[in-house]
Amino acid sequence: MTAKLTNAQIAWRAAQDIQDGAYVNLGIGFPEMVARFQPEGRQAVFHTENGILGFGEAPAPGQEDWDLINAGKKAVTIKPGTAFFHHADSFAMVRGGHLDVAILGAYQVAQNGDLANWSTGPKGVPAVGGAMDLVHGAKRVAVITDHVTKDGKPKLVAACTLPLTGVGCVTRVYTSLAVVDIVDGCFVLREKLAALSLDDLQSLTGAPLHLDGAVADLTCPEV
Amino acid sequence: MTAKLTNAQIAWRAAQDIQDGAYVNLGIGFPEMVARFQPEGRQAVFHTENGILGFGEAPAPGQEDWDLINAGKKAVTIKPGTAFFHHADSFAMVRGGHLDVAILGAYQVAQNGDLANWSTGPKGVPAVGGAMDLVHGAKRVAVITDHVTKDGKPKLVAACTLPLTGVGCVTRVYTSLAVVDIVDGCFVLREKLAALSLDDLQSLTGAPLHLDGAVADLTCPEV
Amino acid sequence: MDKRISSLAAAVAGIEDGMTVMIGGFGGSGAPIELIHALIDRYRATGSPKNLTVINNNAGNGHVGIAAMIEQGMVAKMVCSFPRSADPRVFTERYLAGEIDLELVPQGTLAERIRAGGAGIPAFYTPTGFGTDLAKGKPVAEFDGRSYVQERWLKADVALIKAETGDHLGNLTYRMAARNFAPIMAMAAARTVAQVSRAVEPGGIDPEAVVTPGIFVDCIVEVPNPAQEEDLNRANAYYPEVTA
Amino acid sequence: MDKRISSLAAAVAGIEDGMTVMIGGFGGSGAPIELIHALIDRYRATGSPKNLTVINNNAGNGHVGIAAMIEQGMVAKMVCSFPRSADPRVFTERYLAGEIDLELVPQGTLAERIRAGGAGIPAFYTPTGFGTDLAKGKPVAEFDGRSYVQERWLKADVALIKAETGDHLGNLTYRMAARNFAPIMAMAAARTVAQVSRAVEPGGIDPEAVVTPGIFVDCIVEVPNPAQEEDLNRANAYYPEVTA
Repeated sequence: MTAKLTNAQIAWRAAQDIQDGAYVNLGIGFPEMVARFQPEGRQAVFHTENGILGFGEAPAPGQEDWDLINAGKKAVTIKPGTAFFHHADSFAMVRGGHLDVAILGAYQVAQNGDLANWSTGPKGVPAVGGAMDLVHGAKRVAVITDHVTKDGKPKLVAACTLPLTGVGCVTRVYTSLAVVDIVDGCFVLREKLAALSLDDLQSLTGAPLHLDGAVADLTCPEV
Repeated sequence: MTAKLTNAQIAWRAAQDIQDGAYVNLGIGFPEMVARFQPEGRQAVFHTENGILGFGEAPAPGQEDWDLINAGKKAVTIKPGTAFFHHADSFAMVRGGHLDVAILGAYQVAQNGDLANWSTGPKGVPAVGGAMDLVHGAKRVAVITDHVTKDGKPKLVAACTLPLTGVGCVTRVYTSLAVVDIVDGCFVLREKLAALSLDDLQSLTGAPLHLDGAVADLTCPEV
Repeated sequence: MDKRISSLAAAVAGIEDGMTVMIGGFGGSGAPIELIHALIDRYRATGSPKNLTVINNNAGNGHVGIAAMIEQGMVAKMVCSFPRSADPRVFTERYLAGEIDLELVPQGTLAERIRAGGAGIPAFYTPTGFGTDLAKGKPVAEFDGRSYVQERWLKADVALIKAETGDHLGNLTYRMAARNFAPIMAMAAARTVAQVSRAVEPGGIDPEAVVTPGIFVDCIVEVPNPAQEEDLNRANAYYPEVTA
Repeated sequence: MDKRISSLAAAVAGIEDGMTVMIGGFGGSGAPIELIHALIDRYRATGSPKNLTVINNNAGNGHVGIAAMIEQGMVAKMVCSFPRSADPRVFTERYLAGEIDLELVPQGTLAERIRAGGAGIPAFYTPTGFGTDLAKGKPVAEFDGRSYVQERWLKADVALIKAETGDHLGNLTYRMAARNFAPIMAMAAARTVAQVSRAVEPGGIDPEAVVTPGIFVDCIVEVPNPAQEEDLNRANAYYPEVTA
């Protein structure tokens, strides 16, 4: 199989679509990596559910202030223009449609835009956090994910089998193999790795990939 | 007819029931006068709908700052401990049951606690302000009013005929002749001017005055 | 990112006929007089914007600010809680003549509807107004034995607000009770324009003291020493000025 | 009026068996560790309070704070959005053993339900959770062609929160992201107890910078240099201390 993109490269690709001045929420874990790859000359304003807008990078080890953390409980820093606010105001920003984009991880994304990213089933302790709010709040909800699960099963599916985070909310998926939009209940392929045939990509995808004009090569630098 | 209380005396009487540290909203106009008569040693914290808690008295003429006004658009002052907040937070205080008492004027109060104080009917321009919120928010809603209208009709009535401000919300009425509680859909007389007979008071009241124990003399200093 | 706009005219350029405009202020405190007057200037020069729906606690006072907008004939409808003032003649006459619509909303419900619009809450229940004429026709429901009225969110195309300090990212502070409706209107409008008495670099506002985070603000225009509506009315001002 | 209380023990004295307690904090930031530990002290001395319902974003971390309350057996139910942490063993084991109930609420819905409790809004509609397992059994409604879930307010008997500065009237400021749920919990509880790192005279807080006005606060207790939960957990702390 063709060499797939690394997580850093997927994050890099997602970062290219974030405009200067955009208000952005990055899901905890892998999506946080997107912040590293803002294109030269563009500066997004990052929002975290726990009440900070416009925070900066992680501090140097040993310099953490544990009152200054992101939603993943990792230490961040302030920058000129940072603002603090309480949780209801924070989710007013989310639910009220004020974020330009939210970038989240996924267990499954369905061709109708349904997202499953909070529960792998009834075992263990369920935990949802702010994901269900983000998917219905941000103007654009994008997913970054490996194209398939660890055991090779499609993560882009005809219909989610895992518990839903939100209904019909995802509009673009950045995977390790492709960039796929969700339009009118269909997966529309926008970019794929050049070395990967459409047939091979389709075989790794759980629902039909539609074409709408040319499919660009998905190219990422070594990052 | 017996000399009735002046407006200032009615306000004085209402002020005697406000505890130290109580959070109080005074309706615009006549009720604002209550603030003048806080008993020695007690200090209420006054709330105004437009976003100030713990404001002080009117400034000296010429010293007004028109960004520092009360709901009646009159200039006030700040004191140590004043806080400013926006309108949604201000009415969260009101609707959320955080005020200890609201003291309002009235056109009519019914024996079931219904209040009419915002509209005298379909003529002219209707204006409601914050009264409808206050009557359903404060822990205790009291009315101060002349006992009868200018043309001698009862303001304490069996049922309001004017448009309602709120349903079943008033629990005490301080009038120019008496102090009347509203209990289980009845007017219960607590105090009356000593020189006024119960029969005379009843004749000026639009619904039965019930007795529940002794009726005290309503006495007020010259203020 | 720099949200500064250099002229009042440019700041109000996006407001078109038929739009819904939230305007900050409680009486005169917080009224963005310069923004309103810039909008009047545009209307007088171009005939637009007109047929506006204006959301404000009041309905203007005297002959400046919102009263002047109404006097010019730019306003088709007011949504407010208290359309009375020291000198309410401009609104009163047009209202009684049937030339302007009024949606009267209890003040706390007005504030909560605006906040709901900004917070993505399409409807909520409030005890306010239950059993009164202002709740007529609205759905009611009982919770825990008490009756409530269902109210809908309010949103606007544009909000015009006045703030004290604003940084280039749109973070705002206010001055005393001039804060009133501005923070929630900033949340509820598709586009929020703030006139600020002082524009500062990012970092010029303590992150703890920001009242309106920049995400709710689209542009700021600096207006040092803004007019106070109350002072204008005490001086019997008219906008535009009446010439002899 | 002076809302200061001199001891942590007195500050938590009013919390009784079966009560609902909101506890501020997001992870460790804003966790009122000293108030929580004072409550644990009381439970160990008297056997009360127990069977508590605790509302917090999380469900404890390590063996201090809320985790220690759970470990002591004081908590019958958690209402939270994210009962996971670096070391969630205390909650996890009890939950999987069926010894503690969990009401899982999306984080923004949790915040809005608490704010609604404080603002006198018994129910509201949100898009969050529509079509998911967490909305099962809840009323749904359509507004303007979109589907929403009806959610109810959350209130508490007591809120325990951590603030930075508090004056004698109960006005509060916070420290950075330690603010999180504290301001809305202060609104939603019948009694709000705030530990403050610094108590000041009225006038010691700029009226523009007050985040929680005193009307929402019943008592403050000064705790200079409060413990940071994250630091305790990095030091593998237990409460009460494990003696050799």
